[in-house]
Amino acid sequence: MLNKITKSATEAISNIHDGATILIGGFGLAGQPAELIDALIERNAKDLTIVNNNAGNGDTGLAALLKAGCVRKIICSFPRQHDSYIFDDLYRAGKIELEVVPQGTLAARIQAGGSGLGAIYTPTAYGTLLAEGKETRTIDGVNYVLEYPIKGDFALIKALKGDRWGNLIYNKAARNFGPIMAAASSHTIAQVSEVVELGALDPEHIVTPGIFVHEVVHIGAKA
Amino acid sequence: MLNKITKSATEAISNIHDGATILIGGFGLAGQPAELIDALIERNAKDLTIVNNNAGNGDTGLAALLKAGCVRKIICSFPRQHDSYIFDDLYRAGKIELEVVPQGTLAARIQAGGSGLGAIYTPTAYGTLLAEGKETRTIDGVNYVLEYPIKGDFALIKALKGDRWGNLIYNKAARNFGPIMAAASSHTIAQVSEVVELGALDPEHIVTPGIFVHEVVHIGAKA
Amino acid sequence: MITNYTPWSVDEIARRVAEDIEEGMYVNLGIGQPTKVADFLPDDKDIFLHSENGVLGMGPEPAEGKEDGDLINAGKQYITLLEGGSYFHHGDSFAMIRGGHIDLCVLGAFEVAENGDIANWFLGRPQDIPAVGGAMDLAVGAKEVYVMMDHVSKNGEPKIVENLKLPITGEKCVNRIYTDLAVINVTDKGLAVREIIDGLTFEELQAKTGAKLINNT
Amino acid sequence: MITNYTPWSVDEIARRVAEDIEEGMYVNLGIGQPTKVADFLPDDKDIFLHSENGVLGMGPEPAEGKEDGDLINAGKQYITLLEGGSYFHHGDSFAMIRGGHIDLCVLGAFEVAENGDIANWFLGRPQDIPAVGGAMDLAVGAKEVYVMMDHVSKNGEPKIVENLKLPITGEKCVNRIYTDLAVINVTDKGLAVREIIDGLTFEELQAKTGAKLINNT
Repeated sequence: MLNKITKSATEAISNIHDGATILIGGFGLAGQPAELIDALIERNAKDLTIVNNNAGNGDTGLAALLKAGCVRKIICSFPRQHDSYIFDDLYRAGKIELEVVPQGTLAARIQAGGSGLGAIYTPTAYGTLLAEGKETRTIDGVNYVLEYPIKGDFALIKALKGDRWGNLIYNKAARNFGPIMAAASSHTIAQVSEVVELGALDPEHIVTPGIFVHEVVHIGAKA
Repeated sequence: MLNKITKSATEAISNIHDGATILIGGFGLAGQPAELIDALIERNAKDLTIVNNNAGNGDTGLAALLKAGCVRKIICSFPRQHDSYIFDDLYRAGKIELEVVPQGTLAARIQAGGSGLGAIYTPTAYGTLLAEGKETRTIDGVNYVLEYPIKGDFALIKALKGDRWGNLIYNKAARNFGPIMAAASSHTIAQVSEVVELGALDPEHIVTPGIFVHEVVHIGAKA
Repeated sequence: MITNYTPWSVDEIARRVAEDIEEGMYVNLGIGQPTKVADFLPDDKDIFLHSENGVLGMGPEPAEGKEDGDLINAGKQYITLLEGGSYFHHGDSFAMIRGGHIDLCVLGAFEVAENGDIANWFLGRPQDIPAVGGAMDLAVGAKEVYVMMDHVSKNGEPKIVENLKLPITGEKCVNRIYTDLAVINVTDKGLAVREIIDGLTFEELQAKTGAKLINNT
Repeated sequence: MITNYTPWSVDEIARRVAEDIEEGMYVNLGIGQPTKVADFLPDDKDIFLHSENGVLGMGPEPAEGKEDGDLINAGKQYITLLEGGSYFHHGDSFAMIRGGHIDLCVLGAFEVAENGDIANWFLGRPQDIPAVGGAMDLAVGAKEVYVMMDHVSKNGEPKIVENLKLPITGEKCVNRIYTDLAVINVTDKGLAVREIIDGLTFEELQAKTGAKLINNT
C-alpha cells in the first residue's frame, strides 16, 4: 500500500539541501504553504533559489525565510509590495539576487518545466528591459522572446484536501501556482488542511493528480 | 443577460465557412461531437482542414464527414485504425492530405495555440521522419524540434454539462482534447448532454471556463 | 489663471470607462485606479471580470466579516465570485490573457506614447525595485487595452507623449486613453480626441499633452 | 532441428515484465502486447497505470454489460478506474509523459537497435499509412522504456539489430528488452543478457540476434 502521507512538516522537508531550487506556491498569502516554510526555516538550509510570485509579505512565511538568510536568489514577478520590507532591505543591501519575470512568463516557464518542453517563444516582454539580452524571433508578424523552463528540485504548495496517493484539490483562488509548480518539481510536498480517504475525491474534480505529488502533510487549522 | 445556448446543432454550425480549420474533439468515439458533425455534413462546407486525434471510425461522425467530401486535409496522430476504411480509401486515392503529428505534440501545439505562444521546442520526434525538414536545437544536452501552434477557426467538442455562460464539465475519458481545443479556437461550439442553470456547476469543478466557449447546444440522449 | 472646468474624479473616469464596456465582454481591470471601473458596471448586463490569479466572474467586495483570504484579486483585495464564475490555475489564467481571450484590459499608466506604447511597470530610478506582475502579459495579450490615468503627472508633466521616457511595458498596444480631461483613441493616424470634459477647449487639452492630438470630438 | 526449449507465450512475457514493476511506479502500457502486463500486476501493490487519453489509475476490464464508451484506454478498449484514479485532458496527460513523470513505459516494437533506438510506428512500405499516436512521446518522455516483443520476426529475422532498418520512433531510449527468449538490458557497454529461457543456450540466442550480446546471466 502506497502512502504519501508524511507525519510532519519537519519530516517532509528533511531532504531539502543547501543550494536547492524550490518552487513555493501562493499568490501573496493565498495558497502560501506557511507551515512548510516554517519547517524549512528551522532546517536552516542555505543558498536556496526560491520561485514564487512575490517576495514575501510582512514578517511571516516566505518573508521570514528571506529574513533567516536562507535565500540566495528569488525569481518572481512582483517583489515590491506595501509589506515586502524584508525583501526590500535585503535587495537594497545587495544581499539577495532578484530575477523579475512577467507573471504569465513565470507561469509558462513553470509549465514548460513540468511538461518537458525545451523552450518557448512568448510575446510577453518583447522590446522591454525584461527581454534584454534574450533571443527573439518574429513569427507570423508577431515578435516573441525565447524563454527557458523553470524546474524545481522541490515544490512546497498548499492545498485544501489530499489523499494517500497524493491527489489534491484546492480552495478558491489559493489554487494559483500550486498545480503547475507540483508538475514542474522533482519532489513536491503539499500541505493540506484535510487528509481524506482514497476515493473520497471525485476523479472528475481532482485538480492535481498524485503523479505530481510526493508527500502530503496534514496541517490543521491554527488554534 | 448573456446566453450562449444555441437551439440546434444546425444553427450552431451555420457560420462555418468553406476552407475553415476545425478542431474536433474526441479520442476515437469518446468525446466525439457526432451530432455537430452531422450538422456540418448537412451544411456541406468544403475544403475543410480537420484536426482530430484520429481520422474517423466506421461510417459515422468524422468518418462520414470525410466520406461526404468536405475535408481537404486532416491533421491527426493516429489515422490508421481497424475501422478507418473511409479515410484509408481517400488517402490511397490521393483525395485527402494527411499531416501526422505525434499525439503529445498535437496536444502541445494546440495548447500553444490557445495560450498565445509563438512556437515551442519539444523533444518528441527528434531524429524521426516526422521531424524531417523541421528546425531543431540542442538545449542542455537534449535535442528538440521546433513546433508551431495549431489554432482553429472553430472547435466542435462534446461535454457532459454546460451552462448559459459556456462553462463545461466532461465525462470521464471523453474529456481528452475538449478543453485544449476549446481554448485554441476562435469560435468554440460545445454539444452537451445536459444544460444546467447558472451556478449549478461548482466553480471548483468547472473544467472549461465559459471564456473559451461561444455556443452550447443541448443534444439529448439518442432515442 | 481662471479655469472653466473641473477635471473628472477617479470615479468619474471609471464611470466613463464602464460606459464603453459591452455585455458579454471578458475584462481584466488592472491594479489601482482601473479596479474602480467594477463599481460602475451595469447590474443588468453580464460582463465577466477576470483576475490573473485564477478567477473568472469576480463579483463585488464581500460584506464586512465575509472576507476570505483565499478569495482575492490580483491587487490582493478581498472579492466575491458570481454564480457562473470559476477558479483555475495560473497557467490557464495566463493562457486566457496571452492567448487573446480577454476582450479588454484596463490598465493604469505612467506614460502612453502616440503609437500606443505604454509604460506602467517601472520608474527605473536607482531606489526603485522592478516589479512587473501581469502588466506585460496584459499589455500584449488583451484584444483591446484601455488606459486610465491622470492627463498630467503630479508635477504637471504630460503623460501622453511622442516617445516614452520610462521603461516600456508593451509596444503599440494601447487602443484608448481615458484621463481626467479627455477620452482619446490611439489610431493609425494619431491620437484622436473623442471627448473633452466640459469647459476645456481642444487647444487647452493640446497644451497639456506631449504629442499631437487630432480633434475628433 | 531439435529444440530443447519452448518460447515464452505473450502471457509469460507479460508476467515477466510485471515482476519487474515496483510499488508506487507510474506506468504506461503501450497498445498491443504490453496491455497484457496489467493482468499480471500484483493486487497487493499500488501501481499506477496511465493511459494517454487522460486516465491515471486504470483498473481491470469492466464486467460484461458494465462497459462505458467514455471510459476507454489508449487502445480504445473498455477499462475501469480505481479508487484514487483521476481524469484530465490531453495536454496534462502528455505533460505527464513528456515531462518525465512516467516512471516506466512498456512498448511493443518492430526493431530495437543495440544503442536503444526503437522502431515501432511505421513499416514505411508503399501501402502503409503512417500513424504514430503517442509512441514517440512515450519513447522520449518516460524515465525507463521497456520493450516487449518476439525475439525474431515471423520470417525468422532478428528484431534486435545493430542499426534500425525501419523508421525510428525514438533515439537511444530503450532500457530493457523482454522477448519470448530472453531479458536483455541495453547498457553503455552493449546488450547485456540478464536471463534466457530454459533450454536455450547463449550461443543459440546470439544466433537469433542481429547485434552482439554480452552474457550477464
